[in-house]
Amino acid sequence: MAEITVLFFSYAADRMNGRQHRYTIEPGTTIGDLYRQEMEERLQQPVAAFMFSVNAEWAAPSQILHDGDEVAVIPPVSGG
Amino acid sequence: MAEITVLFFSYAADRMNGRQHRYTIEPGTTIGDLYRQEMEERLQQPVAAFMFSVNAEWAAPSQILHDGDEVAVIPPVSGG
Amino acid sequence: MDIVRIQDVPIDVNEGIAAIIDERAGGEAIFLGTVRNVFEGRASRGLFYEAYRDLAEKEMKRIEEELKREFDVLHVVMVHRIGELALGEIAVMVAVSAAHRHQAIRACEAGIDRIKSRVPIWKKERWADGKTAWHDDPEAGAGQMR
Amino acid sequence: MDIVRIQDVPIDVNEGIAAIIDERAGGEAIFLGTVRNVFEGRASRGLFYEAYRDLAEKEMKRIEEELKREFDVLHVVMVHRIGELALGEIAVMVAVSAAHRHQAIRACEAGIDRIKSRVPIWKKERWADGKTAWHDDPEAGAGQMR
Repeated sequence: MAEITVLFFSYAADRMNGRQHRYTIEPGTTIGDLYRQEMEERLQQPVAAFMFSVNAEWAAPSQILHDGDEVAVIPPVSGG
Repeated sequence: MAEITVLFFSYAADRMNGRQHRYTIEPGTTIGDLYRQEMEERLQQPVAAFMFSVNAEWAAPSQILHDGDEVAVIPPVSGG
Repeated sequence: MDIVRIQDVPIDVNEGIAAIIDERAGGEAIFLGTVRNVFEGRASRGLFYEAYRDLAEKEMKRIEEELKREFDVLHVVMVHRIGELALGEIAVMVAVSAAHRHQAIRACEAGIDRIKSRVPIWKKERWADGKTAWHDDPEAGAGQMR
Repeated sequence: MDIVRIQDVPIDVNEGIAAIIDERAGGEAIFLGTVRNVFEGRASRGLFYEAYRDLAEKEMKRIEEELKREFDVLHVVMVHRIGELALGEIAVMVAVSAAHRHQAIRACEAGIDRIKSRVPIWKKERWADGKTAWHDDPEAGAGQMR
């Protein structure tokens, strides 16, 4: 089992009722797996609606997570 | 007869040995006439090499000059 | 000098200009993004910005390197502010210097375009009627936000 | 506020920015033209600018009106300095504000392009070897000046 942290921003943080959650995952779990298991229902959008990062670097939904990883769920950006 | 003032700028002032000359002209004289009579030899370029203004407004070489007019001989601009 | 930074204090345009001025440069282009009093036809009283700071600064640094490579610019400044901003306040500054003006202007425009499309920063509109909504929130309603 | 001016004192960028900032504006674009230490491959130590001030300010005013009409900008600042300028000093500032960034950037670029092509201002290069030459002087030599 692995412990990971997920950061939420913008409206994703509102819907998840928090800017940071911790999850315990099975070995081999991908970002996409975690999203579908823990977030899709509350965020009400498919995985393709978001970008993701792991340890502050862009990551594909197919990336496998490891103990200690910090994942971010990144809605469409709107800076500027 | 009419008295007019001509302003020179940039390298035209250098070639004319001054930034301002006064000329006495015949009635009906155009900018182009004056240029060919008084300036072409020293400026060593045809009338088409310059823009002109009369009383601080753009003017064509065909414009007829009148007593008191202030003409400017305007080389290619290079501001900025 | 180059500056790439997310900050929560007001943006100092003079800092940006001082950083890019260079005797080799013939042109400096500066873009400031400021808080508008209207968005999509609806009155606003300000914006709240948040960023994923670590990734945002990393991505801005990548954009800086792209601008230097693609547009042959001498210096690049990119500063984005976060937190509560009032109307008219500067949210973002992009400033570049180059030998020639079109390089500088093209690079500056590419800089703000890439910040807006790639850097993890989000804005929440504070509408004049007291409501708030994140930009691009699908639940904010198609008529209110794009 | 709009500013159109030829002046012989240093250009104050903050004056320009203060003039264009507006709560209706989402973008401000500023261009600064500065004195380069090289021109066409030859080392320079500065520039001397002269203007036909009456006509120059009139033409800049016309450009200001064109920018407002063509690009829907809110405010326009165009200031050109004349006299002796040292390396790195600002010779010209164009600053515009608009609702959207691309309008502001396009208008700013059109502003400096039109100043350079139409406003009766001339520059003389002070070469590092002590010689001087007006830009575009046909006698300055094709290899030295365009």
